[in-house]
Amino acid sequence: MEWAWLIPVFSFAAAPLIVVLGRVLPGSGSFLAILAIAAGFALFWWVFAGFLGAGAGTENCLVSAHTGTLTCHYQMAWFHAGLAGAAGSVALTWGIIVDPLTVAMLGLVTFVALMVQIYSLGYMRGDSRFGWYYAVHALFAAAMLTLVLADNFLLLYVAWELVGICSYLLIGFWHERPAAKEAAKKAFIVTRIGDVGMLIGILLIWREVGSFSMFDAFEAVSSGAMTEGVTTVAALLLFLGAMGKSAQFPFHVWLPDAMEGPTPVSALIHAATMVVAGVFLVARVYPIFSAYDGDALLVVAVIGLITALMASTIALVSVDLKRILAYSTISHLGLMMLSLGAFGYTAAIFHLLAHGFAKALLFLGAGSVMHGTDELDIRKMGGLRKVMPMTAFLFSLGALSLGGIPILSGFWSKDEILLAVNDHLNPAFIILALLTAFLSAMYMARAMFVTFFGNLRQEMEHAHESPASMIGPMALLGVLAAVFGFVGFNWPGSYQGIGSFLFFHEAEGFHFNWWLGILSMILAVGAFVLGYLIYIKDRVSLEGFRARIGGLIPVVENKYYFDEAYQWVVDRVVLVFANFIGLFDRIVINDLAVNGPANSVHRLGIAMRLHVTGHVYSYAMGMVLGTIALSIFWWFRSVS
Amino acid sequence: MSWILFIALAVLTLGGGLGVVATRNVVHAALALLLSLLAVAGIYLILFAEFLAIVQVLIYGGAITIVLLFAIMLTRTAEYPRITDNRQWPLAAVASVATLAVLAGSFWTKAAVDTQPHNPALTDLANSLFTRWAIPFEIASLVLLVALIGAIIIARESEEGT
Amino acid sequence: MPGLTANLQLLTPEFALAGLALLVLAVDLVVPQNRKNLLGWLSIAGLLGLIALSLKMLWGENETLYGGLLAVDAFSLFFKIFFLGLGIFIILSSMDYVEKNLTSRGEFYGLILFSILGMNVMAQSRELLTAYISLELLSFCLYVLAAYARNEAKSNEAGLKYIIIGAFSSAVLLYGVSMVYSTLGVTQFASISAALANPGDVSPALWVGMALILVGLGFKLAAVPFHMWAPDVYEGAPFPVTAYLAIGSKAAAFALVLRLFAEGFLPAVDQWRIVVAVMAAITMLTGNLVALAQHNIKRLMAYSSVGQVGIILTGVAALSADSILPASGVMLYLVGYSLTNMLVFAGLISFFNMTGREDISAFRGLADGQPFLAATIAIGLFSLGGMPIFAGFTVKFYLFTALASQGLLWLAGLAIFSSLISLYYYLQVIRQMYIRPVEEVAEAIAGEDVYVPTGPEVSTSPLILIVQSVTLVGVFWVGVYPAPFLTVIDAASHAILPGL
Amino acid sequence: MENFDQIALALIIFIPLAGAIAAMFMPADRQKDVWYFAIVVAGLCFALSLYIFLRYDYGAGGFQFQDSYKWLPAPVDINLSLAVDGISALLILLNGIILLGGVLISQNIVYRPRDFFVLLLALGAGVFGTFAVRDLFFLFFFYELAVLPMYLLIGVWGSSTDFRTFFRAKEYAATKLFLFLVAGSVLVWIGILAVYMGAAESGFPTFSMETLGRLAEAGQLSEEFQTWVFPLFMVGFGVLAGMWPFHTWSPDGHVSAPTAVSMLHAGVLMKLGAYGIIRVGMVIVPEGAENWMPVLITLGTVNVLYGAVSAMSQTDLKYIIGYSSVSHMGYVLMGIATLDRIGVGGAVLQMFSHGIMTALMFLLVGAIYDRTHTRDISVLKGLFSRMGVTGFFFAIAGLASMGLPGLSGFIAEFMVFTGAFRTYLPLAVLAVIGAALTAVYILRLLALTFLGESDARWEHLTDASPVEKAVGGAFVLIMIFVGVWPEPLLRLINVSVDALPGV
Amino acid sequence: MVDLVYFQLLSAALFVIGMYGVLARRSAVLIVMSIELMLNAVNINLIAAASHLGYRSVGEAFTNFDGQIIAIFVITVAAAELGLALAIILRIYRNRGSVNVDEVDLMKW
Repeated sequence: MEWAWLIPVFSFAAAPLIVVLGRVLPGSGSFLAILAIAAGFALFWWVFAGFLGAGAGTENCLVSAHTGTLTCHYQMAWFHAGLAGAAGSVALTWGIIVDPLTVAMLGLVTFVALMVQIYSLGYMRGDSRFGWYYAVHALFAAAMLTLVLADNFLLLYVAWELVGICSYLLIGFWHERPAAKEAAKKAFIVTRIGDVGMLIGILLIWREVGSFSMFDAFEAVSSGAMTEGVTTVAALLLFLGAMGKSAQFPFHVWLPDAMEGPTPVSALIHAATMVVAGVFLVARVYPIFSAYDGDALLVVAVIGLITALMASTIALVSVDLKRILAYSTISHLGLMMLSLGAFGYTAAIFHLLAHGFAKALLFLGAGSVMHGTDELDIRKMGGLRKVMPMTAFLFSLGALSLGGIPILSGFWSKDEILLAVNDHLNPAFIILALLTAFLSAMYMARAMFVTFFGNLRQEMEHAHESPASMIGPMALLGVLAAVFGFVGFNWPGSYQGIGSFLFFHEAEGFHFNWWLGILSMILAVGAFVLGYLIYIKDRVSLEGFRARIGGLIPVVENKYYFDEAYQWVVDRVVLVFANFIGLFDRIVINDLAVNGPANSVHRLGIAMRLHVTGHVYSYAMGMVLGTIALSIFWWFRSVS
Repeated sequence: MSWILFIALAVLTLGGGLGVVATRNVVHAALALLLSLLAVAGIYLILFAEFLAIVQVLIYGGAITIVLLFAIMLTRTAEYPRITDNRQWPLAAVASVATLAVLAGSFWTKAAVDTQPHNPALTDLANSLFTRWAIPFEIASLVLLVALIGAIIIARESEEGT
Repeated sequence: MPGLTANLQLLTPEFALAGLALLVLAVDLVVPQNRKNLLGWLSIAGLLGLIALSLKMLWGENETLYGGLLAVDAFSLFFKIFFLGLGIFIILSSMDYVEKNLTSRGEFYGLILFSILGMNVMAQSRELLTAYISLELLSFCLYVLAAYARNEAKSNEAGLKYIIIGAFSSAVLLYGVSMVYSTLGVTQFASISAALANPGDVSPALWVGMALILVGLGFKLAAVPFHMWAPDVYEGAPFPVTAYLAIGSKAAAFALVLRLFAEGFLPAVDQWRIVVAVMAAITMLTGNLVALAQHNIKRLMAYSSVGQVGIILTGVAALSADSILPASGVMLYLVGYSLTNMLVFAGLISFFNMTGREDISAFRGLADGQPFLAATIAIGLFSLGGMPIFAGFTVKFYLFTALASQGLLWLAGLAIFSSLISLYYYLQVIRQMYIRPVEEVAEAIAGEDVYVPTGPEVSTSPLILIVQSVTLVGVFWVGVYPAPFLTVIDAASHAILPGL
Repeated sequence: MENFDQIALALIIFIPLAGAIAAMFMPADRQKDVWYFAIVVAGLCFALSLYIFLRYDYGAGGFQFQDSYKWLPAPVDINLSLAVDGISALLILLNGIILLGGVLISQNIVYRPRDFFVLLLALGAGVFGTFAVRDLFFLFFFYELAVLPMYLLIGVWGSSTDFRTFFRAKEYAATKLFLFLVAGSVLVWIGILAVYMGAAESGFPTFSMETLGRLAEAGQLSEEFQTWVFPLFMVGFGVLAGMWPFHTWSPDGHVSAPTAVSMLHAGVLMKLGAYGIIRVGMVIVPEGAENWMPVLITLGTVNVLYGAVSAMSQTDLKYIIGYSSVSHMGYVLMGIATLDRIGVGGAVLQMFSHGIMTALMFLLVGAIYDRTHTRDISVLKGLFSRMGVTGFFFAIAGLASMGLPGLSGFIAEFMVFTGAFRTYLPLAVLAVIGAALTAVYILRLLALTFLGESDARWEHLTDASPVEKAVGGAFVLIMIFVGVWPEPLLRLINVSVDALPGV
Repeated sequence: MVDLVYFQLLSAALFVIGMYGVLARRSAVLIVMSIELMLNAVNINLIAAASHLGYRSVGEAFTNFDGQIIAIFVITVAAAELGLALAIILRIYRNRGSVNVDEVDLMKW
């Protein structure tokens, strides 16, 4: 288990090797990345097994007082800020935590990354920057794994930024396309805004605690060394970072645009791993969020709910397959936040995992579609199941799972969230949450039916099924999307459900609220049936509905004008201000404040030269006046 | 007695001086200068500095005035009448009065009173000049030499190649 | 009078110098027109001999001659060597110029030698009349030298302005001397000092007299407001004479000022410090500000030297009875300033010999055509601006340290600030020489458009090269390791400040 | 070895100086020979600087490699005392690296190459000297010596820039830079004299920084005195550090300077200012420093924000980097002003980090300019496809500049923030926000210049030359090394920062 | 007896008159004459002081008449100065046909 740190190191090592040796290695060195992550995946199992076998007595492990779970902690000196041992200095460490949350995330990340990288072998074949793609992929995997392992805020932040930059690089992978270039920039800058908040939060905690260790921070919170106000502010600042990475309202705008990157990237980074980092962060520092009755958590819940609702409505009207999935991702991330906000720690992580597998599958499916058809506009698709049956099957599986069709994993995890919301929050939340669940089933149904069912269009007949290197990973993910939900149950015997493994403070068994379960089931199934009727059979017409809410449709189709608003701020405020400062620097500071005095001195010189008139008697006059002044001055100086 | 003499000579001295700076005719100015210089020689006599008085008459009254008159004649032009005073003369007058005030004031503030004029013997003077003041004396002679050479270099007609 | 002529042999260098000058004038009569350079070489040989003689005879002497008229001490020895050396440099750098541009070439060297004699005696004199008469010897030589190019209107004008203002100022100076004499009855510095020991009893006439003496010296120094002749005379005078005026006459005046203030006026330092300080401040600001607006290199150097004089005057203002720092600072500054100015002027003279031009824009592109010449001028100007590794920096630092040690920080600040201003116009010259538009650089690289002097000479003459090389080494030496100079200078300071 | 340690500092000043003098006597037209010679000299300097850096015993701390030469006897009593602490050792290393880099990439100087290298080496000597001396006179001497060559280097070998709205002649930039820096040194000089005066009043007229430091420690310099002297140092050195509102020489100067000079200038020279504030301001007038730090940190914060916002509106590559230097030097000033051991340490690390980073950027801009003859980012497009390595290096430098973890800038900025959070919370928050602004202009620059479809005009472009690749690659490696494992640098910094009074 | 101070006042007055001449006249010859007046003022002062102060010598073995000696030097120098100045004036007159200092302003500023 103490070797868990090796998991990211494999990939860290792979990245520069690919960059440097890419040109001489077969396959541009892609196998290095895959080997690295495969080794990581293998090691994950070993770590997992070790962790299951460990107990409070194991060296470096203890049952944390702050989370209630078994936590193993390993660290190594990194650098000293300030002289070691002197007051006010701090030693930074490379440190890892192995606890259930980390283990779960390790599994998710290594597995999905492995799948996606294998998939990419087929998808990215022939790209001119194939090696670079894998290098960044490897770097991303490494950073993401570091992120989930980090035991201190600084290391976490380091990894946090690194995944951000990898995201930037991969979104802008095809930077020749202006859209990709812009999307990459936007993604980075928007998330960066959140990161600033997070960094401020981290530094605020440091100011209070004098350490970057999460454990010290938890200790300070629980001991009351960090007062309620500071704790809440710090939590909210950290949440800003989480909002940026997890594309929460109002920072969600970057994620749909991020679909300009290669689709496997979307699957890995913008569906399964990086975007859930925000959720992970909140879960990781849950002791801070939940302290003092969780004032901060209410904000988390509200933001999560708004995000979930808003994104699901946009997903309903979007016509780009990947964008539908992107908004779906935003919506589900909102749900996870909502769950965390509702003290549904276990549910949130459970959903995180389930959603991760399913959404990765969906994206890979979309990638497969794109690979086969070079098209992403669902209006131009239909009946693709006839030409790409495996893709259709697997995509549908994922869609149904995320839509919440019972016994597929999405159903169980979503149900847990609804339960937590029902138990801990105002009834208004549960109603809106159920609405979101319905909408999410609805847009999944739309995406699935419109794309794969119905009549195959003429222009799509040439489409072909993807190669095995793509289908294989999808199939594996499909299996998980289908059955992963079962890990949530109490199985007869010693296994008490995922709640016994992943929990905050107290282990929870598997609950199932029958009325809620049935209600959500009805909503999900109903949504799919409705979708079938609308999009395939044309039995139900939306015209009437559209007419009634007519005014809202363009608003939703335009994504609530967020992009426009931001663009306005950038163009009219930021750039105008920047230009103003630029001009100010040149005109006021340079021309007036610097050249001005210089020119004045010069002009003074030109004016003063006039005193040398060229007439000898005026020279004499100067001397006489000087003489008088000097005599009087000297004389009176001697008197006083 | 000495007061009467003093006042008379002072009037002549200053009158001559004013003549130099005020007259429009340059030859008159030279004559006024001569008057003033001779009156100064008289002053020296009141002070019992006979040797100096003689020197004054010989050098100033003789040599210098003659040189000046030569110069005036050599440079005699029609312009003399119109180049008397320049534009800054009012300011010059003010400055001069101010200077006078400063100088006179400084003399007057702590004036030595009841002092008796005294005359050194000419031999003492000569003795001192050629022993104690030998070096300045020799340098003064070099000054004269330099002035001589300079005047020649500058004033002589240019012959190309010399 | 016993003892008056006892140590007359201590004045051998002066007598020898006068003899040398007369010899040169005499030999001039027999030397053919085209060989007048021989006189220059004769003068140089004589001066070298005199340096050796002075060092041998006078090292370590500390005597007063003629009842307090002349001093033979480390101070006068220091300046003696200084002036003799300067004479060599001036003669070396003027020989080509004289041959080309002047008539009456033989007398030129004679006059230079006489003026050196004047300067030497100025540095030695301990009495007002001796000081005055030697000052006149120097001045007369300079009047003649300034007007030497007698067929050039500018030179005539320079001579006229110089002699009128010079005579006027010497009248003022003499009136000051007469006031001092009429108050105290003596003119020895030491007696003035004794009388000032009790400043309360002193008649105002003495103060005014001292002020008038300062006016006369201020004229010699070209301190504001007695400086206005300087730019005109510098511009009109033949080029080597300009150099001589900028260096020699200033240094000599400062030698006199230093001794007069240190040996004569020092007890009343509290009375005049502020006066001199204000004069210094006005001088350096005026000089440097007006220099900004100049287009003629000689006028620029004139105003620059006015500015430099202001800075040196700060050292005089800081003279103190309990520290030799200010006096040493002034002397070190004079050394650095003279070496640097000599370096610059040697370059400028050489440039003038090549092109016959003295407007600053004529220097355009010089660095490409005459790299060494441009480099020496640039180094000199940077040094004048007070940049390090060159003499200018070190001597300024030393002088300002002296100011700070006397609590005159404000004056030091002002001086530093005015050096900043001066840097600007020095840069303008350097810019003309070095900086060319990008397109021209491209042409220069391509081998086209290389600067070619338009005048008769195309390269620096060996004579000036000697001056440049020696002063260049000196500029670096003072800039990097002034300690040997300071040993001598400190001894000189001790000579005029015997209480330390 | 002991003996060699003694003269190591003297050597590192003397070698480039002697090199400069020797180069003067080389034939003017043998461009390659001069270049090789300069490489040898710079290489020696680099080796020495590395030696000093590695030999510095961080366990012992304090001033090492001590050596002293009599220069002037009493009463002024100036000695050329040499010694380095960790901060100086680090900055000497920085100068060694950048000097070598700058010389290496100057192979295409064909106009008066000899003079160029003479001046460049003299500049290097000045910088080495400033970092190595322990006497105010020599500190100032070398400080000015480092400034002196800049005028000619920029004026003669620089380039004028014609913008659509205004024109910047190189002589304007050179003159402004030079006069500005000398104006700053005017204040420093007055400050030095004031300190001398103050020390003289306490009976110890000296320029020895060690003695002065002890005097300050013993309370011999009154607080009132220190309070009016410190701003002289703060503003005087601050000018060279690009402190707002005295920064305006810096972008113009960078823009006009030839590549190697930009590198040295932004990379090392601006650090002299910050170093001066630490070494002179904080040590000799510590109480004054304490009283003035709120002002300094405010100005530093303004620097950060103002530089970043100004950079956003620029269209010239070098102007962007120039303003980014202004912004980054703001962190240095802030770090110093925290008077916190982490903050000051961060400031020193930032000096190193920014030095390498900005030198790399200027190197790359120079490479681009050499090939395209423009630096206008609205004209340059899609260079990445033609100049992959250049773009890659530029991206790394840009990322370092925006404080991306894993690169040196992050650790430094992070430490500055850490220190500032403890002392000046609101300003620290503003500075963190300023760090985000960096991302805006860097990404804008990268997007416009490197990304996107390649312009047909740039078809013929070649990628970085082997030398440029080597130097750039080395700089990149240094940035990554420091970003990942800063401890080798920090342990020198920590021990020396700890010894500063007031921290 | 006339006290020393009255001679001093006389000399001051003459000095100032000469000074006015230098300041106000335009002819170079007249300016030179004015300077001669100033030098005479100096001499009056010196000789008056020498005569009156003869008995008050400061620590000297012999009677103090240095003033007279100085005056001799002054007269010498004055004569030399006059000669040289007039030579220059003549030269200018020859080259330019004028002795008006107003017109001798080729160089200014």
